[in-house]
Amino acid sequence: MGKLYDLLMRDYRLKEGLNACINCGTCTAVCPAAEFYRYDPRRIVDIVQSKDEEEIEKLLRSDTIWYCGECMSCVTRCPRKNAPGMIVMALRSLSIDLGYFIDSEKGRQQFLLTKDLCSNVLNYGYCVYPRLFDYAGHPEAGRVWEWEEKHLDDVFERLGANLDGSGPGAMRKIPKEDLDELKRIFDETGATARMENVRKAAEKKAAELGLSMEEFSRQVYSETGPQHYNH
Amino acid sequence: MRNNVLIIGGGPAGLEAGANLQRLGYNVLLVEHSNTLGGHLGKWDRLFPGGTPASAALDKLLGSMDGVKCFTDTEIQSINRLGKSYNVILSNGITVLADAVLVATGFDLFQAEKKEEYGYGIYDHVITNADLELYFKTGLDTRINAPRKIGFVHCVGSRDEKSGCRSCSKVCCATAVKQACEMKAAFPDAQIYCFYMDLRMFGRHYEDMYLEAQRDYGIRFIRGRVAEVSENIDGSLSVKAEDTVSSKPLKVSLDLLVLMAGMRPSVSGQRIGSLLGMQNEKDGYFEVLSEITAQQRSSIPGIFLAGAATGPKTIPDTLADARGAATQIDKYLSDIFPKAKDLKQLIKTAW
Amino acid sequence: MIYEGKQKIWSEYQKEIPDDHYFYVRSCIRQSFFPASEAAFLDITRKKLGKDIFETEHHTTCGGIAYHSDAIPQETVMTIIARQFALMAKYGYENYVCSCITSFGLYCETLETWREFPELQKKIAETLWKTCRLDFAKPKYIVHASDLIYHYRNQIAALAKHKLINVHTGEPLRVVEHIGCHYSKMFPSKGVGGAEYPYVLAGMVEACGGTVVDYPERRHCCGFGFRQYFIKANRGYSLSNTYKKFESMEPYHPDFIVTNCPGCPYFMDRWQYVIAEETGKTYGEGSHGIPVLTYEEMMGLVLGYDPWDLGLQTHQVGAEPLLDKMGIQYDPERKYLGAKGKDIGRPACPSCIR
Amino acid sequence: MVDFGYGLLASSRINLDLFDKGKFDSLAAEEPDVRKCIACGSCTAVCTAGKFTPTSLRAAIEELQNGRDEVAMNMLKGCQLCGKCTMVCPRGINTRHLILSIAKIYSKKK
Repeated sequence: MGKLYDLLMRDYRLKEGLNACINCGTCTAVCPAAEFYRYDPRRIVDIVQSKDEEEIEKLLRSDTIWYCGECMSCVTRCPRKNAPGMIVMALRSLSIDLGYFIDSEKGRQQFLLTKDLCSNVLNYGYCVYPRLFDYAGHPEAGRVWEWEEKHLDDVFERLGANLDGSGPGAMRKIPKEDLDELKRIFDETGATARMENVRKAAEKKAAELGLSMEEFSRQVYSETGPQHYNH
Repeated sequence: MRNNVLIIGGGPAGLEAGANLQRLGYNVLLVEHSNTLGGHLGKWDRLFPGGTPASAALDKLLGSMDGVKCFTDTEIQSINRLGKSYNVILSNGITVLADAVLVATGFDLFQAEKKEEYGYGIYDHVITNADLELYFKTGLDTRINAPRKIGFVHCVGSRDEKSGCRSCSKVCCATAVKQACEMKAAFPDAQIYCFYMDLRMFGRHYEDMYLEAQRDYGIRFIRGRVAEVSENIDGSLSVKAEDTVSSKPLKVSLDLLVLMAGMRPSVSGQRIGSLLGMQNEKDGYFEVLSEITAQQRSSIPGIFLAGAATGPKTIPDTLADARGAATQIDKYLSDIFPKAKDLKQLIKTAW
Repeated sequence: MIYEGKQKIWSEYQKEIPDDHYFYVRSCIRQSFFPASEAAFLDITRKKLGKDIFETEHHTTCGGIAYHSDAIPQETVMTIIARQFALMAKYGYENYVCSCITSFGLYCETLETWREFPELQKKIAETLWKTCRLDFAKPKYIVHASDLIYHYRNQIAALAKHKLINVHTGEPLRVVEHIGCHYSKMFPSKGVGGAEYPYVLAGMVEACGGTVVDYPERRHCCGFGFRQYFIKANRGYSLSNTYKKFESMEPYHPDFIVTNCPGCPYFMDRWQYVIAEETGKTYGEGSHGIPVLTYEEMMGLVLGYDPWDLGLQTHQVGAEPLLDKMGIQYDPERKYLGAKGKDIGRPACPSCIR
Repeated sequence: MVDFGYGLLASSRINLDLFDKGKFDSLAAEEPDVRKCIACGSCTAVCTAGKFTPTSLRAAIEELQNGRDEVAMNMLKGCQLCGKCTMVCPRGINTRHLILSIAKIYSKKK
């Protein structure tokens, strides 16, 4: 048994999510990603269960594992009680831990996701924080958000929220001692280490590409190559 | 004195075993819980691979039953070991002393509504293999309305751990191919699809049937399990699967979807099993003494098994199994209840 | 379609939902985009129904969005979850109600993983103590906030000021119910009605006089996809999946869409706007879109809350056609006011959708 | 109009409703054996061109029936008509002949 497969099998999501796959394709049939990307979750499960080290490594370095939206629609369908979406999550974790994620365009997006979401959690105690959700970066949030963003305090107050206030309520300020606990959890369970690894790998990659971190971030955030699609 | 043999179940296995045991000179009593003999065979129209009418096969079985006492609408109320035999009380008040018992309780069709995502019992044009056979027999089913696009879904309730059945039901692939051809013959303009995972064309002439389905009937075989069915606004069905050969998700609108409901251990058989204290395997079918050499024997002396009570079987498999059971019972009875002439022989040898 | 067939399935998936005494946990997305919905939930359960729904300022995100964007490891999210559960126990509760569907799915998944791998649970309990000095605990019951509203749907309907009935025609309103994927797709038995024909929203709609529209892509994901939305380069995925749903529901002419996941209403609302801007296509009557409501907004309207107090002005697709059908009086002048009647201007009008 | 920087993606889902039955029937009239394919993959396994270009008769036959004629034709573009596939086909399909007929019926210039 090869090394990558062994590493994968340490992940509880694989222990729970991989029984022998019979390649029936029910996962792919309902997969939101399979219709728009060059993506076939069935193939991913099949490659993992093949224990083919070379193929698994290719997968870990590829765009393929980053197409899934983790909606888990596949989980309902599998007649063998597999969880393809969970298997993808395990592959992603390993790809990040080994630094392979930086080799693919979609994998590199991990840099921004890790940076932004982790800092939201650590600084505010929320994954999403409305003051950082800007209309400029999210034009689809609509004209209504363009307006709301400018009047966030007024709108939130009218809607009975407690934006950055003390005590309970929607979007309250989460006390410092609780944020400290989140930080300690991050340190203890590998999230802080992951943030560091991802950042370093991104900096190295940006340097390789001759880009500043701002340029690298912009590229990762907005650019998408034609290779992901079927047409 | 002739030995009594009790057969539980009046389907093909029970009928064939009954006729053979009668010919071997035993007193045979057959008990059937429903009101007719023939089991699922009586509800079927034609049989694969050759299209033999099911009624002809059933008539042949029934025609050989001369002398076999049959009680329909009759349940086993209790069954207890009494010496070498079994004391059996029937729901019609009759008590029988049976020297051997054959359990031929068959199978139940998987309840297709349990496969919720296929919408049987919810969508207007989703039927099962059994519904389609009934339609072939009667020409009546309001769900079948001049369909131009028809789909067959293999492995419904088979090879599916979520519906509690890991194993293959053996007959569905061939049934689907047979029914697909029959539908094409009935509706020549229809485009017909079979959604399969593996086509298990294991029997003699089955592969020929498959070839004919492709070549002569233009049936399209798509390798991918149907994942989801929904109903369109016009009442047609929208079916999703992956075409695993193309590695792409696939969608098709159909006017009729036929679910190949598989075999499950029969509920009435389970009841008999618990009366007898007989072991089931994990799949719910009865355990046999040896899968290879003693398929028709249970682990309880004097209790024999035949047909789909020990797992999915085709009709010819079932009939062969029933004949095997008759031979096994004959052997058992002559060993345990030596007859007069045997006794003479025994004395001769002993003295 | 045979309604009785669905009823049979619904009867098979009835989860146990305790009547009272819940520890309440908010949702990152619902707070950010639909804060009034959470306020309405608390108002309905506490004031209208008189239930004990406890909230502490010390609870945080469950980390689910970061986890499903693969930004944090499984152990991290499990420990954050353990911390939330521990807070529940610390405040003397054993019933846990969460506002978020991602959280709900993750709680179910985590409890299942702990059950299957007790050594992992032990490790998480130790980490929890080490990092937060909290005692490990597990809830007796976990429900989603929509489960609780479903549980009390008939009581709420009895208090209704408006029905989900078109006051002009007397016909029931045609409602698309959209269930968040993580509600029951992973664990069908954890959701009211299961995964195929969930009843949690349908039950509310029916109790309030509406009728549910079943369209082919009903079960399809809204397309959020976590990273597929957060990163601009991937947003085509998210947009295209919502588009697929709207194309599929279009022939049924739904009056509105109701959702139980916090993300779905945002996407199904905003992607209608983007589709309109990019292609000119709208799915409602005239140049209107189809209003997308949270279940709290729907029940709030039914109970007679002011639509602007419910935050319907923060949706891009205007709810006015629906309000008109329901016979709800509203003051267009008050729509975009801030608190205490403060004038804070109004959003620019989109070019293609109202 | 707002420039969002992205748009709707083209669906690559197979839609069997788009299958051109008439065209396939005319192929089958000329080449009845096309219906005999069991998608075993023997042809693709031995394909000389397939090692260098995405050539697969099995996939092409499948795609013709999936209403994706263009994808199918691309799968045959690299074919050298070497005939190895004919030797291995378990259903005895004259694959070379079939490929020529496909090219005749489905090629755009006519």
